[in-house]
Amino acid sequence: MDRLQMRAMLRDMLRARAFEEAAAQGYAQGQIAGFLHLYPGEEAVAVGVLHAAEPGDYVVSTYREHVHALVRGIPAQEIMAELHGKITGVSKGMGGSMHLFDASRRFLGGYAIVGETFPIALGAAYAVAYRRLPEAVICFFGDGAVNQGTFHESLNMAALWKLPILFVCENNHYQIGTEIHRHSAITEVYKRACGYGIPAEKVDGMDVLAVHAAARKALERVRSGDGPQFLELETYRYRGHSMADPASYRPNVELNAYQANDPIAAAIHEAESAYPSADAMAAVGADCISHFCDHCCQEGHLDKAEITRLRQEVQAEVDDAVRFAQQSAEPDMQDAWSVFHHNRRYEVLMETAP
Amino acid sequence: MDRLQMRAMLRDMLRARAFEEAAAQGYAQGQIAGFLHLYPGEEAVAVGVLHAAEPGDYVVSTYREHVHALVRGIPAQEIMAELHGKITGVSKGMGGSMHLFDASRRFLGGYAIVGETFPIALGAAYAVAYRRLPEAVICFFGDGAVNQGTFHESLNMAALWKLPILFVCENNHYQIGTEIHRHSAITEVYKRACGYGIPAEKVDGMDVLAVHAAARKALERVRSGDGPQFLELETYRYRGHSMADPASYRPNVELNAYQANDPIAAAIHEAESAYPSADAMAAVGADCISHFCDHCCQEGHLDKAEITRLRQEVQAEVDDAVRFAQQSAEPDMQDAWSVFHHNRRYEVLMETAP
Amino acid sequence: MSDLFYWQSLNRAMDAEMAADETVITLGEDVGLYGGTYRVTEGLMAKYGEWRVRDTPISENSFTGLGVGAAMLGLRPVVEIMTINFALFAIDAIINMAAKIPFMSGGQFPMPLTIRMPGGIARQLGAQHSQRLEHTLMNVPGLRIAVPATPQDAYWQLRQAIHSDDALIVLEHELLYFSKGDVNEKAVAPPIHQALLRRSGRDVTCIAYSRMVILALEAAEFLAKEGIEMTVIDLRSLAPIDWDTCVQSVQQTHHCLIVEEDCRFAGAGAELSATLQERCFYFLDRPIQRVAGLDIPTPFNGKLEAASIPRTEDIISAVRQMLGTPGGQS
Amino acid sequence: MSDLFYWQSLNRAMDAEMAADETVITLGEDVGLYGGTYRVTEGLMAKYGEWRVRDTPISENSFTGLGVGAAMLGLRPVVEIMTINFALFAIDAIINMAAKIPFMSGGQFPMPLTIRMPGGIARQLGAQHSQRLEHTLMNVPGLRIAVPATPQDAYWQLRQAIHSDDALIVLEHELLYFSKGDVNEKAVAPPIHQALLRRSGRDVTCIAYSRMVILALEAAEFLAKEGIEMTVIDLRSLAPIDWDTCVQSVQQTHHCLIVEEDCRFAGAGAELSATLQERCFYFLDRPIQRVAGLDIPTPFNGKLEAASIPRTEDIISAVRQMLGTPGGQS
Ligand SMILES: Cc1ncc(C[n+]2csc(CCOP(=O)(O)OP(=O)(O)O)c2C)c(N)n1
Ligand SMILES: Cc1ncc(C[n+]2csc(CCOP(=O)(O)OP(=O)(O)O)c2C)c(N)n1
Ligand SMILES: [Mg+2]
Ligand SMILES: [Mg+2]
Repeated sequence: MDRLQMRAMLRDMLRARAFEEAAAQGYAQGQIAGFLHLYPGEEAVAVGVLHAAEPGDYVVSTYREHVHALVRGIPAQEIMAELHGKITGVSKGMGGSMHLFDASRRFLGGYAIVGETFPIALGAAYAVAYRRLPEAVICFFGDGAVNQGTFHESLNMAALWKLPILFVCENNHYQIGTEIHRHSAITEVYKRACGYGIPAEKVDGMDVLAVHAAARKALERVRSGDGPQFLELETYRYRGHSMADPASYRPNVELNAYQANDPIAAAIHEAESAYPSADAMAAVGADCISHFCDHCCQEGHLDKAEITRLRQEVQAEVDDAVRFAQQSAEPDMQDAWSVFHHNRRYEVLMETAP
Repeated sequence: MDRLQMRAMLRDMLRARAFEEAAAQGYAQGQIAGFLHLYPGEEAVAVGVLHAAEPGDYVVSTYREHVHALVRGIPAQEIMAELHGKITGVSKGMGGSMHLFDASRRFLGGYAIVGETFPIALGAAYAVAYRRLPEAVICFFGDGAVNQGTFHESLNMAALWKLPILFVCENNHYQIGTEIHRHSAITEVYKRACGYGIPAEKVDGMDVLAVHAAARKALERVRSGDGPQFLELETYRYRGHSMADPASYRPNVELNAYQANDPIAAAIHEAESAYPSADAMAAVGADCISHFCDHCCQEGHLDKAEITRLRQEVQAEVDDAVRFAQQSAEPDMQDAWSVFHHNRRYEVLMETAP
Repeated sequence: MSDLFYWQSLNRAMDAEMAADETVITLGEDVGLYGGTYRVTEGLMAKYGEWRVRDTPISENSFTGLGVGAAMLGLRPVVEIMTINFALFAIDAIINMAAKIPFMSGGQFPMPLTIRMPGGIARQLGAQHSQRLEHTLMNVPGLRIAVPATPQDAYWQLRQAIHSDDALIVLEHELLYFSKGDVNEKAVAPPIHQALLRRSGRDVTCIAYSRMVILALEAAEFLAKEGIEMTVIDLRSLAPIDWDTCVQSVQQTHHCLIVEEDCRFAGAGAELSATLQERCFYFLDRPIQRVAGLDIPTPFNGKLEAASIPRTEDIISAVRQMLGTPGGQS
Repeated sequence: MSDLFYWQSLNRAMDAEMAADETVITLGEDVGLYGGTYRVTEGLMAKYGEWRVRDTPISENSFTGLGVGAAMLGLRPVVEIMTINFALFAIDAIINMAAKIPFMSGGQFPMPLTIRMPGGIARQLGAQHSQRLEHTLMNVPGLRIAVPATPQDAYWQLRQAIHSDDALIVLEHELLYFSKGDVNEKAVAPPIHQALLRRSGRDVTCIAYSRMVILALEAAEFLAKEGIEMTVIDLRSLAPIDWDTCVQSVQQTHHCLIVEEDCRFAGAGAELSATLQERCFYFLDRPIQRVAGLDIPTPFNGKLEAASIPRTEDIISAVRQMLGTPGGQS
């Protein structure tokens, strides 16, 4: 991996963090409403995977998808405007935080119903396979989503017909407040793939380089017609499930351990049972981003000054996005109706078709 | 296994075959309507498993459930009457062939929507586990049913909470006209259980003794609190999927091979691709029943004369059931309404409950 | 012009569309090798291959969702759900995905998806195999629903459905597959949502759809002998509904009877009645009446099953009663 | 008598039933350790243990079906579906299992199952999180549906639901959980399906349910200042519907307005309107009107979302229009 690529990945991780923190602020100020599911802590996953993607690949995501959208190349302005429900938003203010779509960037949407990403990815991959194109469909989902029936149904069909899908499980160990060992009989998610004969691997989702390497290899296989591949990426979200969730079900020490990217997290966790209060969510310490910063500096790819510049750059971009969103107009009911009727061509439905 | 038990199992296999052939005849004569899914060929499965069941165990089945009901102890009269839609039927003529229920025999029903048996079994097992009773729930389903989302969801919960369920897959290799290698990425169904850590085993479903031994062992584990167990029983249906199905999608040679219980069936099948017409379904040759008859005679448990007597006995029972069904009254609309309102106690719903 | 079974005309419509447009594919349980439970896809796999005619596992939710995802990439999938009863597993894909994605995406993704499914009460299939889901689907903005009653409409409307860039449900009826009728494959089709007058009469307007149209026509024939002239409107579409055709007729006859196989309580007829009383109130001589299915799970027994849905006699006596009873206090 | 939030009264009802009867259990996503998304099950796991308060995986179809199976063995499960939007995955368990098994089994298996779910439009949750499914559930014989609008009814009706041997759905409303009201835990409850007059007036009958009752009462207050006296009926139950209460009122006021949050087309109001015009036709001075949700997927933008469902002003102007317009040709 060359210097430029590393720099680009770090930059995207910083953008992601800055974007989400700005969104949280917008929510706290009442500028953004609805459910807001943030990504801090998990940046290495989206950045690692999507930097391995080609423009010809498709992306399907969940309600926790701002960062996937951002890294995929949708302008921060358009995402932020969508969060604000503005007409300049990527979904014209009709979709909102959980429903970012961008046809031109092959971003097939954020889905708010857990388990929907699987059949959408299946259908997209079916279309790709039917056309015999060397394109992959990247399907993101959480550890909680794998217990939905569609996971099973879709993995079976994907394997049966060798469809070009990279399944990416963002295993942050929680289904809202329910920890993985309380929702899944088998907690090593990648082992679920064995029931379909899909090659699967578990990778450290806090290490962006490891994620990137695994994703690149898997995507190459997918695009070359080897059928679906499965990656489990172990990660952690620093915030509550959504802005409405104080995350009081998680031990303080668990959070701190992940924030320090501490390898003994699991061990500590076993020994810990107290459920501390919300203020446990305070300032973020060392994490996947700091870790990668350090790595880049150590390897001599970047220096502290450049990282500071990067931070300033991305902050400016995000500030601009917020300004843009705030200043944009709201859609009116006429806009809503015209979006709704956009594709409804009644006249076509009169044609004879001899 | 003692002589009496062997005799009882053989007797039930013969009853099962005779019952189903009588049902087919009733259908051909227009006395029975609707979908009719018959069991000939698969008798060793129901008989082997249910002879290992205790009266305290529960049974959940599919639309192909006449034989499960019969072996479970529901009188042939009441089953046959239900197939005829009569008020004397086990479900009072309201359920029909696909919906046999018998609360007193813990027969929790036949379900016509593929995949429903799993959650029903899950709920029954949850109730048993909550009450800490040494009872098992036996859940029957086909090879096609394992691709329904509920299979996956229910197996996960069953394993997670160690519920007392014996999952029994009747693998007859077909989902109506779609052969297993065209509907499942993994055709060894028992391997699906590994995704949940459920102990699983494949057994020859044409060999009633093998089925019985495996089921007894598995049920003991289930009742003693070891959590769910999984059996895949390889078998074959001689007739079409339902009476409406000529089964023209199956090669003649495949049918014949299974009818002769021929171990080289699979090998022949690979080499065969012609799809013969409906007359391929003609007279049944040697099969799981003949096989078991021979075995009983060879071991000296029974002789030909006794088998002939058994055949006569069961034929008499089935003839009587048909007569009973034909002579029974039909329900009238008043019966339907009173069944419908049976459990609706409006007055209770006014109570205060201090 | 040819005399075809309803299933054959659907089969021809599929064939015509698949021949004309490579983006049309079809999938569902046993649609390929087996040729479809009701033969609608017969012969297509041999002709178009298995990537265009795909046999699926029993995974309704995901293969319907597959249709949604494929439609987002520009294919025009025709998903066959073997019977409407199994659509209960696919309802999230239909309601939350197919119907909402075009809107939620701000109009970026059209949804050229067709979902075909036979429904209605056939013969003694029991309560679980006798669903009618029109009410559920009608309440979902973003879906259109075609309900062909004749082989000609089956042919036209399926082709139009495949051309539609909206998610479109074609509700077939299990008892109509083996009904026969003339099909002109060259004729110009009326708009997919246009209701058609199958018979005109001055005394009462009967509005029906799918199989109930056949019964309404039988009743009209019978009533004519008594001197009662009944208009029979075949709705052909449940979403949108061609209100103008209905309103015009009711304004002329001053009497309206709605016939549906669906359960009466909150069935499709409820919407028809509610809107027509809004629009025709001052023209009506009598309240709008519904002849509908009983509010009971379908009994297996054949006689009870038949009694649980409208029969021709029920229509006849409802009309007689409507026209015969004195007008009350108004 | 105490002043409780709606969620608290549901929590008390759960606690009372669980304390009184060991067969009552509850399950759903995050009902245990987390205490329920809307706090309805708060504290119950600590008190009753995890076999009675069970956190489930995200597997709506199967854990709802689990409730069905457990009810067949005599438990009285209360299934919480986190929000009604996820019930689309569980619809087979609800419609094809819970509603039909008691009948299909010839009456052998009662179904003492309660399914609780919050629904309706909250605040900017987007189209997929803004379902209203009442129409779908109403059309299913074998289900009853309670729609409490007040903390007192929430308390009463949830307890009654748990006592019911029929499958009973309690539709809560996301925006009502933090509404407050007096709850008398000792008072005798009216029958679960009885409609209640929340206000009496001679000029017009307004029929509403769930959150729309609150808006109707606001509108009535406002209209009273203009001299228009409006009766407000809180239906409380959508299946069965207490027709007598509705009919009696409409016979007195000669005007009927139905208010629902559901989409207008084939929504719950359609059934109300259709049956009431049948029963009250000769008493009505004007057609029955519906104030209802727009037939569009719910837009995310806050203003558009608000505009897509009835507001108090919409009710007021519908009443004004109904009473003000001359009577047309009749
Ligand atoms: C079908 C469905 N059930 C429940 C929910 C509510 N819900 C939203 S997110 C979530 C947890 C999902 O956990 P996971 O898949 O691990 O993703 P994460 O939020 O951790 O990224 C739940 C239960 C939903 N949106 N859809
Ligand atoms: C949800 C659902 N989808 C489709 C069907 C139609 N159907 C009935 S039986 C069947 C095949 C089931 O195959 P399998 O599970 O192997 O059982 P078998 O009939 O071979 O015993 C199908 C597709 C159904 N009843 N339910
Ligand atoms: Mg998670
Ligand atoms: Mg099979």
